[in-house]
Amino acid sequence: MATNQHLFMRIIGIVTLFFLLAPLLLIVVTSFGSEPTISFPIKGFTFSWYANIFAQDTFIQGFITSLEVALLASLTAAAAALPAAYALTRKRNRMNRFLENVFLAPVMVPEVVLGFSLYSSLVIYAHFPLFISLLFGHFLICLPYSARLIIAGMRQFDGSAEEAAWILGSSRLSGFFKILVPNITTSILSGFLLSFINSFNNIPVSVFLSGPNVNMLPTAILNYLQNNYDPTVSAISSCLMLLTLLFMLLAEKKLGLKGFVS
Amino acid sequence: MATNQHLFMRIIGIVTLFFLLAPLLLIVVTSFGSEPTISFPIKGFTFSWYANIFAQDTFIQGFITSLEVALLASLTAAAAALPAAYALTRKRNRMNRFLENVFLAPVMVPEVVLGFSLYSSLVIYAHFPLFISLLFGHFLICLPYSARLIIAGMRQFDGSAEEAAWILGSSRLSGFFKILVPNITTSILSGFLLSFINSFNNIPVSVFLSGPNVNMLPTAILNYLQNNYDPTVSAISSCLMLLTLLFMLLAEKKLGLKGFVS
Amino acid sequence: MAALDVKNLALSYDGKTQILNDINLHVQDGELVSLLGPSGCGKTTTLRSIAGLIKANQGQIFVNGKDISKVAVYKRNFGMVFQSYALFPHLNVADNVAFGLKNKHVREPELSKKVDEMLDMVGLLDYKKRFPSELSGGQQQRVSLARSLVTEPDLLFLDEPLSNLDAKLRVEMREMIRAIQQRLKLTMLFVTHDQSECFAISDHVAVMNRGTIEQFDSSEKIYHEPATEFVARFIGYENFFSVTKSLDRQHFLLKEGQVFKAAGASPNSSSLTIRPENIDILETQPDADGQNILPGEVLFSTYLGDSYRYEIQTALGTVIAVSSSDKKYPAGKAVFLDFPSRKLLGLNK
Amino acid sequence: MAALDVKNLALSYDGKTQILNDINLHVQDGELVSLLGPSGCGKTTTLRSIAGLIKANQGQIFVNGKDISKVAVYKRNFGMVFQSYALFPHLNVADNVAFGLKNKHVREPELSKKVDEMLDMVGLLDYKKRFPSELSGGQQQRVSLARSLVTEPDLLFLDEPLSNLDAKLRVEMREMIRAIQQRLKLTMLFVTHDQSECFAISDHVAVMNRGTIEQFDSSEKIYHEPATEFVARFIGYENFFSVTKSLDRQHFLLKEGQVFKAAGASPNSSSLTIRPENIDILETQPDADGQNILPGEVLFSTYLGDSYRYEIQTALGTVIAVSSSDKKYPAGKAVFLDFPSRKLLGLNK
Amino acid sequence: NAKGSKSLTISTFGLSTKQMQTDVLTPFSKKAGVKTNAQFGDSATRLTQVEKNKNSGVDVIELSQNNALTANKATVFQKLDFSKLKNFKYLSKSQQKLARQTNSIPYTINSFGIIYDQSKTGKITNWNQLWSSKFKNKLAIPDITTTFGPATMYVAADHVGKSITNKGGAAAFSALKTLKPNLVKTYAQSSDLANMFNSGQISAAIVGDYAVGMLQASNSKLQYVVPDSGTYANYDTVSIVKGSKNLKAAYQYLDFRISQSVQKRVAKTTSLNNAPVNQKVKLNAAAAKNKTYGKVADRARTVDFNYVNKHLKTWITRWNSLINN
Ligand SMILES: Nc1ncnc2c1ncn2[C@@H]1O[C@H](COP(=O)(O)OP(=O)(O)OP(=O)(O)O)[C@@H](O)[C@H]1O
Ligand SMILES: Nc1ncnc2c1ncn2[C@@H]1O[C@H](COP(=O)(O)OP(=O)(O)OP(=O)(O)O)[C@@H](O)[C@H]1O
Ligand SMILES: [Mg+2]
Ligand SMILES: [Mg+2]
Repeated sequence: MATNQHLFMRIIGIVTLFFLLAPLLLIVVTSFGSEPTISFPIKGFTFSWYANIFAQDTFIQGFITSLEVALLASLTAAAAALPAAYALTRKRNRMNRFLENVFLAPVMVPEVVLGFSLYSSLVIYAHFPLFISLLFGHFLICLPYSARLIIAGMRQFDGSAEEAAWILGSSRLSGFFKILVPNITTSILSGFLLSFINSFNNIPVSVFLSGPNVNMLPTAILNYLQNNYDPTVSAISSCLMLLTLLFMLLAEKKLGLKGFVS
Repeated sequence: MATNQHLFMRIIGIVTLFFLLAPLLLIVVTSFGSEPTISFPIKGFTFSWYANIFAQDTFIQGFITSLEVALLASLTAAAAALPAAYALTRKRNRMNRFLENVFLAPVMVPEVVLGFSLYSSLVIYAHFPLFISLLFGHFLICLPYSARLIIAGMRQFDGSAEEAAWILGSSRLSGFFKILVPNITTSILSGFLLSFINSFNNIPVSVFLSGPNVNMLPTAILNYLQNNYDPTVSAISSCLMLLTLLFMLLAEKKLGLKGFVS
Repeated sequence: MAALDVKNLALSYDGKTQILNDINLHVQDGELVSLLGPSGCGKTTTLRSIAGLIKANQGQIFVNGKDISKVAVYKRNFGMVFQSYALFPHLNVADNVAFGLKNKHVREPELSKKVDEMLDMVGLLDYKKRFPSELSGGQQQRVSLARSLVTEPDLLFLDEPLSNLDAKLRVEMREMIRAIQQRLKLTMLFVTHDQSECFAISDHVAVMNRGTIEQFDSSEKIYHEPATEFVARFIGYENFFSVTKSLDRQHFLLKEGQVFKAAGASPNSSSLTIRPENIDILETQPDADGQNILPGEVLFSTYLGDSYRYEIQTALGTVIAVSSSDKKYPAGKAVFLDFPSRKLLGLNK
Repeated sequence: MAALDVKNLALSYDGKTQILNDINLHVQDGELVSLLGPSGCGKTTTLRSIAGLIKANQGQIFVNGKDISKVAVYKRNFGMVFQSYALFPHLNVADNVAFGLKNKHVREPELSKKVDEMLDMVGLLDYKKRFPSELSGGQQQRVSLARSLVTEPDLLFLDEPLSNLDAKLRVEMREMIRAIQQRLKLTMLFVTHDQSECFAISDHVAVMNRGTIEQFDSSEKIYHEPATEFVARFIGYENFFSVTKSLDRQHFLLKEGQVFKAAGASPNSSSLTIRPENIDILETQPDADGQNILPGEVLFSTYLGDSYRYEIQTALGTVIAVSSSDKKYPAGKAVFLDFPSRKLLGLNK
Repeated sequence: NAKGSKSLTISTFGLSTKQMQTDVLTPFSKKAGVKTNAQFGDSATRLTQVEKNKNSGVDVIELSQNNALTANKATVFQKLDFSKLKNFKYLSKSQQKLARQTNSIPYTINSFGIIYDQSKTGKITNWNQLWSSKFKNKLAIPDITTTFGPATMYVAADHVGKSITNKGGAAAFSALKTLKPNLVKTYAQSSDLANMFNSGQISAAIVGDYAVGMLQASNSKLQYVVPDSGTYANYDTVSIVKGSKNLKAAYQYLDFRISQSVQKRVAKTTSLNNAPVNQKVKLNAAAAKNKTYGKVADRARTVDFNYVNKHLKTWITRWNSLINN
């Protein structure tokens, strides 16, 4: 039923989308500008900023480290959030509702302070390796994202399918993985993506949890921007976008095959 | 059925919770330490760092600005995400799945670069007021969180209740607000909270979008930490935690009254 | 208040399998029409496409002569009981029922009065404050029914609205529905799989089969004169005998060689059929002319409460007969079956 | 393989309203027992608490004499058809049905063979690859049924497993269930609101009312000798006459002054009851002794397909009678009602 | 965190990581035959890390002058044996004094001046001009927490002709108060400045010389001047972290950093654009442009970071309440 109101919703959707895409487009466009400073509109056209990315060791190295950390942190966060969310949602009482909110709390602490506290307790006091501590910090900031999404997903899923699985001989654990998890993949994936991206972009937590050979991409870019503001940063952003796009298309192809409506 | 496996899940849940809470506790503890640098374990006990918070104008002012920006940005993001998510989820086709992923994309761009591009395009090129541009930047980083959660929530909600509402004389819009929205409040609230907290903590986007009267709390804390590392930052974090806790309890009391299981 | 015309409705969910195939229906103002048909034949789909919840690939729908395909669902003033209830999970029973009234701007105290009256009718007045998740299956179904009736829609679709109710309540509810329908002259489309319910309540019945309407007639006509073997089977004829040729206006030579007299069958009938409950089971051969009498042997019996159902081996194959439960014939018992000539129906499709 | 004993089961969802009240049940190995009762009386709750899906506040459950309250649900080897189907939305029909078999480590090719066989039995072999959301209501219900039967559980709970199927399919399915049950000697607890289904399939029937079992007996016993007015009403007795006193072993003085002869009623019966279909409607007063004959006037009739249902005004109040549809009496028509003495039942509760 | 004796970990600024790598670290690696690891980042953050974490693994650290002072006070640094540094003698007397005071070797010098758009402001030659009402809402100055923040306080005190060390810098604040109407922003990133010039938000700013090249590249109308009345210098220094497992290579690095060839190489604008401190290095006019070199270096006075650090905390607070409100 393409009523007017549906149209209205679509229009808001499209406007929102435009707002989202416009800055991205802007970044892509400026990455080709020939002037030595980012400017819009661009006057000339060049690929040289893309070449310059590869001259910046810290970008390449930072990208790898950031990717590693973000992947590991968001994966472990998703893995920890799943059972925790399950324990919380199976019974809906005051205690659980409260604990659920706790899952969100750590990020209410300014992340810089969190990073610094981890630095002074884990690295300095407990002599943990830096990389492990960094991972832990990112794990902590990822957890709420995964937990929230998974909790929301589990809430909405009708529990009787799980009951049916138990009766058909599935243990709690196997019912969990065979029935609940496949039905909330949207939530799990979204949680993973959100926490991945949050970790990948995060600066505050990593500020102190850095050291020799532990360079993160966003910090590297921030440093670079303090002294240069040529379009290299636009170029690297465009590359990341392209990467994301490719990844999304790939995932779409793989996951798109499953024909079910979740 | 308190089977062993359920116990196993609960244990993982509790361990996860412990990991989440330990750093928080650490911060609270260190905020009372009498030494002039954050250290753990603490040797003496003092309240003076709490007093010092109020001597730091940038903290107070930054808190207000950050709160304002985070509130406005996450509210507008939730408001924009709702119809957009709706437009996307009502039909489940390739195009919509793709667009859905686009909603996540902007944050794949290093947020520093996003902030910088907004600065050079909005503030410099288009002469937008700084505060508006800052808000827009934060809106952009909030949007994916709200959108993802709301999309996940809408996916899980059985559409037939909405159909029933239409047949009972609700327009699309009114069915949307009276049926769909109340049933996905968990998702909407979670999305709002996540984006609020993400915005409240964000540094990269605001780095360039700052100005004479625009100070953000995390930046202020970071600056402070570079010159002092006394427990004032722990103290302010503890205050924020307390505030969150109070807010949660209040919300719990208000919302807890609604006895429905969503 | 509403006459419904459905013209050449056709629909496919996936563009490949045709689910609805040229559906035509005419429901007069204030009439109750039932859709009857096997599971999966397209009843729900038909209702949903008339209501505007799914878009048909073809065809038109007229209400009072006006094509409504451009009218938004919410402006149609229809009602519906969904097969899956589709209650609002976040609203309690009273609010679920009040929902449609509020949309029609009915105000307190009338609102509460109407809701309470309706809840009373479906026996759920004490459950006003409960949420759907705290109700039993049948209670949920009644909420759904109450919710659709209370708004007194021009056109009401009921998709198996009584399937989860016990026999007594079913009768009560169907009588309530019928009474409201007749009092307010509502037009209704009713889907049910319970035939006594269907015949008790309907002015006309449409029997569906694989997305087409096989027969659309008054209840009596459908019951007594099914047009096709499909319809006959569906409404309870279980014994079918192929006719080799008709001997005269009333006598038919069967494939197996027997001759049956069928009083009302047309001469070009290709088969004869009879309901199990219309076959009389006799213990001894009657003295009469012996016409339409067949010896047989009881194979198997099932207790149905008020009757027994028998499978009986005869020269015409296995015959199903139902007889009152006053007497039970054991398996192996030799009996004689009497096929009353008035009850034997002729079919030619 | 499994005898079930339920002892003093009591349950409350909210700690206030008692939903189940001292439920006792004994189901023998290989027996099929039906739970019959009005909507909301606690049938589903009973099944769920026996299956271990909700914890009872009180009582014990024994399977083959062993208390199973400590046994995890998944180790009980039970089966269940949920009233709401509870299909796995992310699995197609075949995978839904295969789920339980896989848990029992049944391997290919046996797995596919069993699944296909079962799907064939419920008539859904062509729908193997469909997802639940792409099925009609009745098709979903059959998937749920197939899923529960295919694992051949020791104890199977069926919660209105046929409610969304048409009459013909219902009979087929219930015969299939009964056949499987008898072949494999499965123990089953069956919830239904369809009484002919209940009597056709059950060895014993438990009639529930507000969380208690009112009567637990063989089908025949329940049908012919309901113990209480509640049970009688529930299984279709609609006419109740208060007895003032019994005159002798067979004759009863009714409140309104009439004397009825009831052949089988006990002398201390406090009321007499009769099914509508057991009352004979006569157009003229019979010449016989006139015993149990009552004049009346037709108020209202309903067509039921094979019969008409009449409300008839008499000196004993409104009497409900059902008679075959061969002849229809118009409203206003004066008739005589014959209450066969053998069909009049005495109740003393 | 035991590093093999064949590697040296250097903690340094993250501004031009590529040039640092190619023009300093890699050549050093080759020359000394040790592997180098680098940590890049803010001076203050890195200081915090080495100060608090005895196991940071950092051997050599490059910091800003006042951070070096703080670090030395906190005994983070290895006490230097200057005799091991062949090139130490090529430093100026005041630089040698600074080195002895702080156990760190200054390896480059910066100073600050005024950058402005002459088409809008006319010629500027004097710090005091910034106080003119012509600049109302047209001026940006460094934030107190940045490298040249304290130096800006000095300039302010000079404006009212009083010593900064008088009454805890009261003079500077009174001067800042009169400057306030002119201020658009106190900036933390020099790239902000470029944007503000380009958007016409400002027409003049106080800026460190290291950012001038970049600013002029983005806006060819910009002029840079170091007023004749003088400027204030700020050094970047390199020190050995106490506990370094590889002292030999560390000393080698320090010496290498102030060697003539390296100082000349990194002075190029295409390199780190570091003004040399080694007095034997001679720059041509192009390379000397916008550097604290020659006459400018002669005019550069030092900031007393001992005094500054003692007062910085209260200054920041006063600064924020005065300017950022
Ligand atoms: N989750 C719940 N919370 C509170 N009350 C409930 C809940 N579930 C069911 N009830 C109540 O318990 C009673 C018994 O419910 P149950 O589902 O067992 O009935 P039932 O006999 O299966 O009925 P039906 O034939 O309608 O399915 C009902 O009155 C119902 O309202
Ligand atoms: N979303 C869908 N996608 C594909 N096929 C569908 C979908 N919904 C229903 N069908 C198919 O369309 C046919 C008609 O379905 P419909 O629900 O109209 O049947 P029905 O007559 O209501 O059956 P029942 O009595 O079992 O409810 C069925 O074969 C069903 O499998
Ligand atoms: Mg249907
Ligand atoms: Mg039930």
